[in-house]
Amino acid sequence: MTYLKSRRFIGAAFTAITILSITRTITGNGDLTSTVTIAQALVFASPIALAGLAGIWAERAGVINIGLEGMMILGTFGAGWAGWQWGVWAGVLAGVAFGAIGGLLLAVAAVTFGVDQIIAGTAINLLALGLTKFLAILLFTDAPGGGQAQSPPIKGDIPTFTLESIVEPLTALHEKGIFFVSDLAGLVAGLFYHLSLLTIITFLLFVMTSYLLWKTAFGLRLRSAGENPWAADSLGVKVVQYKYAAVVFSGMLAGLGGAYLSIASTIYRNGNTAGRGFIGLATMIFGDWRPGGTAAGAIMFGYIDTLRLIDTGNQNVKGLILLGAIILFAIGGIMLRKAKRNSAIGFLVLGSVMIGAYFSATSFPPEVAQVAPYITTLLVLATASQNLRPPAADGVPYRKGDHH
Amino acid sequence: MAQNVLAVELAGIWKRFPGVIANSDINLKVTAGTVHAIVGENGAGKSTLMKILYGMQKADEGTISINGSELIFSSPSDAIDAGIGMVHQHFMLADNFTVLENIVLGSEPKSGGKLDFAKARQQISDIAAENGLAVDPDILVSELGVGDRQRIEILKVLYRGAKILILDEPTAVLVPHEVDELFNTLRDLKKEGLTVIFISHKLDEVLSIADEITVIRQGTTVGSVNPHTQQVSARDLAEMMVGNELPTPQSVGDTIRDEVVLKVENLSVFAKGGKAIVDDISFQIRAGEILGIAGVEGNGQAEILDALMGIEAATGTVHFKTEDISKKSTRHRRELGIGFIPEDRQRQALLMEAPLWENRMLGHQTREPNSKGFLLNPRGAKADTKRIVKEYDVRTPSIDVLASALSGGNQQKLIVGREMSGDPKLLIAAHPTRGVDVGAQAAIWDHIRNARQAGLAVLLVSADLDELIGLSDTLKVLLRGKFVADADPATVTPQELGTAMTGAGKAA
Amino acid sequence: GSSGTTAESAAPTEPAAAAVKVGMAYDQDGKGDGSFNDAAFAGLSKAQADLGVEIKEVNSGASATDATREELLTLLADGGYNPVIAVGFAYSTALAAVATKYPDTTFAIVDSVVDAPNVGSLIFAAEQGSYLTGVIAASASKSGTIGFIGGMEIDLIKAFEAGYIEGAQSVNPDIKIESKYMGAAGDNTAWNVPEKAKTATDGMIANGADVIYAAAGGSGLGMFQSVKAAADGGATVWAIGVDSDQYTVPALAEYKDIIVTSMLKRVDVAVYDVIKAVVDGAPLVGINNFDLSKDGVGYSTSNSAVSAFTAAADAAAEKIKSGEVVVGTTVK
Amino acid sequence: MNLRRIGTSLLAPAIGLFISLAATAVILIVIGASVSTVFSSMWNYGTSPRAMSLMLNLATTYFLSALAVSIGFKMNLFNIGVNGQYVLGALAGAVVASNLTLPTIASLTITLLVAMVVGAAWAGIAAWLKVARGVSEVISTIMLNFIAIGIISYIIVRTSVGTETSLNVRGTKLIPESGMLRGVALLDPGTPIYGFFFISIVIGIAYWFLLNRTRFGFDLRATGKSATAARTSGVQSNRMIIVTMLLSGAVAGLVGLPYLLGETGTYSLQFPTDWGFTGIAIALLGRNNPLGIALGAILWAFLDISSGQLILEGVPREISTIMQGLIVIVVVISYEIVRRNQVKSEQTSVAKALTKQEAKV
Ligand SMILES: Nc1ncnc2c1ncn2[C@@H]1O[C@H](COP(=O)(O)OP(=O)(O)OP(=O)(O)O)[C@@H](O)[C@H]1O
Ligand SMILES: Nc1ncnc2c1ncn2[C@@H]1O[C@H](COP(=O)(O)OP(=O)(O)OP(=O)(O)O)[C@@H](O)[C@H]1O
Ligand SMILES: [Mg+2]
Ligand SMILES: [Mg+2]
Repeated sequence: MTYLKSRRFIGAAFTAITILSITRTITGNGDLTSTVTIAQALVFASPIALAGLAGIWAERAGVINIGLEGMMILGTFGAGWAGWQWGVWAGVLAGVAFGAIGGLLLAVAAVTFGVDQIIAGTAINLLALGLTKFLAILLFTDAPGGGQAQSPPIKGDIPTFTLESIVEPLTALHEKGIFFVSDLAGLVAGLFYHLSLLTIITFLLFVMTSYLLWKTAFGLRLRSAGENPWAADSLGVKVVQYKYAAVVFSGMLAGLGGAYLSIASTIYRNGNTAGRGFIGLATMIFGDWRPGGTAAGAIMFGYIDTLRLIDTGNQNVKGLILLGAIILFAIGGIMLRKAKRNSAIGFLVLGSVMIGAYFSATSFPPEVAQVAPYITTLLVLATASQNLRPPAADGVPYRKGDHH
Repeated sequence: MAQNVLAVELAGIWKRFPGVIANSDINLKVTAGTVHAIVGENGAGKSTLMKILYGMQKADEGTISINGSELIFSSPSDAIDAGIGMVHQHFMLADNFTVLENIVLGSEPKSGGKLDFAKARQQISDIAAENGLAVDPDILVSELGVGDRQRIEILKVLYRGAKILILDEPTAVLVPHEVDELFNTLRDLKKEGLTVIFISHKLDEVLSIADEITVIRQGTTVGSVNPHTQQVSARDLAEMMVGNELPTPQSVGDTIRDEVVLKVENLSVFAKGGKAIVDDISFQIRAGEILGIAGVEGNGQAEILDALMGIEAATGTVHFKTEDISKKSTRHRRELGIGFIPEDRQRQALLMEAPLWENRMLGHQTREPNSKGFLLNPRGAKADTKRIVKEYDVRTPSIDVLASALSGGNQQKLIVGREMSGDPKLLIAAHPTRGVDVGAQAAIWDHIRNARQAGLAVLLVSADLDELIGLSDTLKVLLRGKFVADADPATVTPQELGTAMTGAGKAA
Repeated sequence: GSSGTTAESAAPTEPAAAAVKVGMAYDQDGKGDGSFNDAAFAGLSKAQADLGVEIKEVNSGASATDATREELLTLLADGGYNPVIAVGFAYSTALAAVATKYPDTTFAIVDSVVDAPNVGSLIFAAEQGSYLTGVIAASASKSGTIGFIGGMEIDLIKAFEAGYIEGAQSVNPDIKIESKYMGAAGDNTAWNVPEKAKTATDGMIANGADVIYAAAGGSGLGMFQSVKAAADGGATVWAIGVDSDQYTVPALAEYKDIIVTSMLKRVDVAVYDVIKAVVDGAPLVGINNFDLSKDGVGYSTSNSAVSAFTAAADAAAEKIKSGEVVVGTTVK
Repeated sequence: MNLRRIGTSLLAPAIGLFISLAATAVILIVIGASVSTVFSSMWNYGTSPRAMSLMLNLATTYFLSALAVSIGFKMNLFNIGVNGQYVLGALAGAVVASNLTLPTIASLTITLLVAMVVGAAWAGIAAWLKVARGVSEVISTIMLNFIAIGIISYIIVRTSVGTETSLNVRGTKLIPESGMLRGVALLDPGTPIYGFFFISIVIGIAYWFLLNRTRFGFDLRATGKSATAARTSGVQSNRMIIVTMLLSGAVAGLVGLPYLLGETGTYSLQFPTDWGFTGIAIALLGRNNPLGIALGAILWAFLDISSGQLILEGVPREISTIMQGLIVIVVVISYEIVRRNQVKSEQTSVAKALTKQEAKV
């Protein structure tokens, strides 16, 4: 099993790097696989990944968490406020604690009172937005360096690490532009360049989640609350407690994601989650409610965002277009082999359109890159939705003693 | 083990739900090392009582004693700790979990915080081997059939070391050889000293396996019999259950006309994996004819009905009169005059949170008196609902109450009344009198018989063999998606039919 | 009538001026952005201190409409506030409507033109100021590559970019200028994403840029962070601030060393002037173009590091004032 | 019976309102403001003719948005995408209207149709993804919102559609006065009530009629109450999903029009882009019932409008956002509690009535 899994993983990674490398070679755009790009993509990916992970926790226990955005907002605020008062680590803790309050609220509404979960989540989003703006005005308006809409700077820094011994030679190798080798070098170097301790924590949380949820009794029970809470209840599992634990922890993770954002910007600002809670939710679905896939989805968002922002002369967007085209062709090819003609034609046509666009335009407006992750998400879901397997009782209100 | 030790003693159990008393003063004594059956009508309160014994629900009054000591259960874990295990009427399995995960859930073997999969696998295969319950622990439950699922449920209980086993209608979904296997297992368990409490509606089964039988009627225990020492028949038990003599469904006279109303050729329905659930069957029904399908539940009855209604995809052809309706929508089929009483009334036939008169429209929303053209006609629907309530004796204070407020039997009466409205040409009915009390049952039979007289064709699926034999003009036996025998309702006995349903022999 | 816990206060020392009540309306979430809105507030505070006027600040809130902005201005005018100052071009339609209804009140609007006899339109030749920072950037750059970080990609900000580019090219025609906006027009998050501005600046620095100018509201912070990180890493890089003299902004104190200068858009001066004019009884109405000649725009010299480039910048300023150079507002 | 039902359905919002008012009072006390002054000045201001006119105008927008959301809710479809649908609809309406020189009626009809078609088409993508590809509409509509924002900025910034309508304001060309629907000054001479206010009343009635008096409405409600029962009754669920989403999108397409045609005459980059979320909240408050939605929209608009007065009192206007959030969360919880009790009490009363019946027999 694990052997198969690791082989599949290596295969997927190999394919991904090859496709990136082909694109990089054709476009001659080193940014696509450079150390800096990858390092930055991780920074952008982390808050989204944390939101996605938060989604996994709640939904694996059967509670849809559309309130992630609100919990993240609470997290950004908590981090900004406590970080300004007592330093960056207090900010992290406060972000987590504020997120937990959001989670608790969702648990009360959805688990205890059985309110429709999407409705409860929406209400939390509203409440979080109003509350943080209000508190910002109260607490930050007269603070030096703060304002009605932003906190004063967070004190202190999260340590970051650069493994010079790896980064330097690999970055040099990257600059040589050798097919595959240089790209791999850039990717690996990016993982050890300006790596924030919070990113490492994020990574560890993913590992911990995989382990806890899939390898321990605790995880089995928690997931049973999302698959068949009635069965779990009949075996003495305290379903409500597990749901509470999962949703509150979900809020903590979302809050941490928010804290990450505030800390990355050194301040809290109204609206600086910019919809990342929703994007996290999308990556969770994209990743089939599993940590690995969710992380991949988050990295995609981070990667595209990075390329857009470090772009010079709009060439990265062009690269992305070609990358997208190659991926579409690859999927189309797989579909053809699986004899899914209609889907295959769809992908090949789309791929051709993008190739056409690539060769006919010298540059693309930044809006293209701005919407690219969302379109990609839609495409992935359109391709894979039938194979995705949400927890069977996800979103179903559970009341002790009731049966379905 | 001494025969007189009481494994379970329930005394003076009361349980009230809003509007209904599920258990009233129940007293039950189960001797250790026996198979003790509990029988009673639908809704008599059997499952409720078992849930109380298993700690899933709390009794309002009464005491529970296990092996002589009085205990209070506030959750299933308490009951599990007391050595009680329960296999529920509806399977309690997580489909996306493996067999192993389902079995160990809640009592996982651990090594240092980690779930010890190796140990679990070992324990499960040991128990499985001991009891002849072969399963692959690493397969997903979603890939398993009902027989396997049942085995897993029993394994779950044994895995927890239960000494008292509650089985709530375990045989309802099993095919006969699976029933035999189950009974063999139960006998083995009994030999090992386990106590089994067994609920079933199949009285002959009960008589064959039980050492003692308790009858529950309307929430209270009305008596116990010992089939080893007392001479009791299934019919005797049934009469104890309902409290008076059973009415007999009997269709008199031949009303069959020449006109073929429904003609089905080579109908097949396939499961997701490609397995045929309904396997190439053909039949026809004429006007004025009632065709009964006998069979153990889960042999494809529900799928045939859904396919005929266009709810489930199927291959083969279906003709209504002369029209080929194989590709037609459900709505079209209904508009042709096909009435449908589905198996699962609450999920398929009712809007539980809508008033009765809106439920009157359901499935008939395109026709008079419920609508004119594109507009609804609430006044017409209300008037007609009142008619149904009167004619079918639906017990309700008003037609404005929500369907969920009615008892199951009354819900069923409303559905039957609705589906018999508007002069249907064909009625496709599953268990039309399930959960209906004796008086109403007779009334429903009368309605069906009268319509038959007027030329209604009926496809009848029922678990009640007397009903099936009594009403049908023609009988077919369904086993694993195929018709395996025909029976003549004039001569066949329920025993013979029952045997044929198991595939053991040909019916007369 | 109002009582409560507000920032309003009348200076008791100058009873004569106590009659003047200034209403100030910010857009969206209001002040605290460390640049534009805060500059307006600085002018207001100065007026409060120097002229003893009573002040009242309001903000339009998220998803404001012309109707709600109009109502806000109406409430101020109704409450006897005079002048009423609207900060931001989003108020233009609303202000036009209110100004006709209150002909006896003096209004002012920042960054837009409203044609009414009782409105002072305060517009700024940001392109001229940016031209000067472009001159400084090109002079300071050793690599021949400089950068520009914009907030939302709208015409107002594009004028900053245009002036910056022209100024830089006037020094070095071959200079390479990288520009990046944090969000498309309409994407309101563009002003609130310092972490993205940081990345964009990182990218520019990686591509050799050694002077970066940001006109990006709250996102500009990220530019300072990136430049600071690069400077800490040993590179010689400079940041150019915007609107206020960001070298002196307390919230940015930790970055002051790398802020060589800031393009000054003297909203504070304009606001003060408007208030003073009302206090003096000669309201400032009509179009007031705060350009170089009026010192409405300029660059800051509080960081002594800029002294090496002031000669070039001042020369350029003279050319603009004399009309020898006309700075465009659109990027060519 | 029915009176009781109405009573109980008013109970939940009443509880919600009360609790959130109480919580707000606590917050006010904490920040040291006078509770009675704040509430009374909110009330006094909110009931002035000018504020009421503004309130009705804003409520018109909210009403349409909530209606669009609730069409989906009625059959358990969560159209989170009203934002994207209305901005695109309003932009298309603005472009078309600004290029028309027709009599008002003709111009308005075309503008409305275009906005509805565009809104419906955008929602249609989500519908197709759900029906054909099994993609949850919750997630697809969220993605489509982000994409819509990108499209709008592209069109306004980079195509000839966008012009500078006044200094620094970029938007579509101004709509000629013949294409506008300004409204009438009913309450306050200076503040006309949008013409769209009256149109939305008609739409509300049409919505009620469609849902409660037509076969289509019955199918839709039946699907929402029980998808399996609806299917057995002959409702084609995929078709219902598509039609419902298109309908929801069409109404969503109208959301921006009251403001566009009553006020701005241009779709500019200042056009608010989050009325869809407001609509979700109001649909929840109004229990998907047009009358309830109308009341919810007015309440919401009241809080929005009177928050302007609040800042003059020195209280941050965001207190009204907090009140809105509190009201929503408390109301949905109390709706659930009330609903449960209602079902239980109905069952009990049926049982009681039956026992009595039997006793008589
Ligand atoms: N949770 C509940 N709430 C309200 N009423 C309930 C509940 N559970 C059971 N009932 C009612 O209590 C009565 C007894 O139900 P129970 O399930 O025990 O019957 P049963 O004898 O097991 O019937 P069957 O043979 O159909 O399984 C029924 O009227 C049932 O509707
Ligand atoms: N799961 C449940 N939750 C809540 N109420 C239930 C539940 N199941 C049944 N009931 C209620 O219990 C009551 C009895 O239902 P049941 O279906 O057992 O009727 P019944 O005893 O079969 O009636 P009849 O005499 O018509 O056959 C009804 O009021 C029903 O609404
Ligand atoms: Mg039962
Ligand atoms: Mg019953």
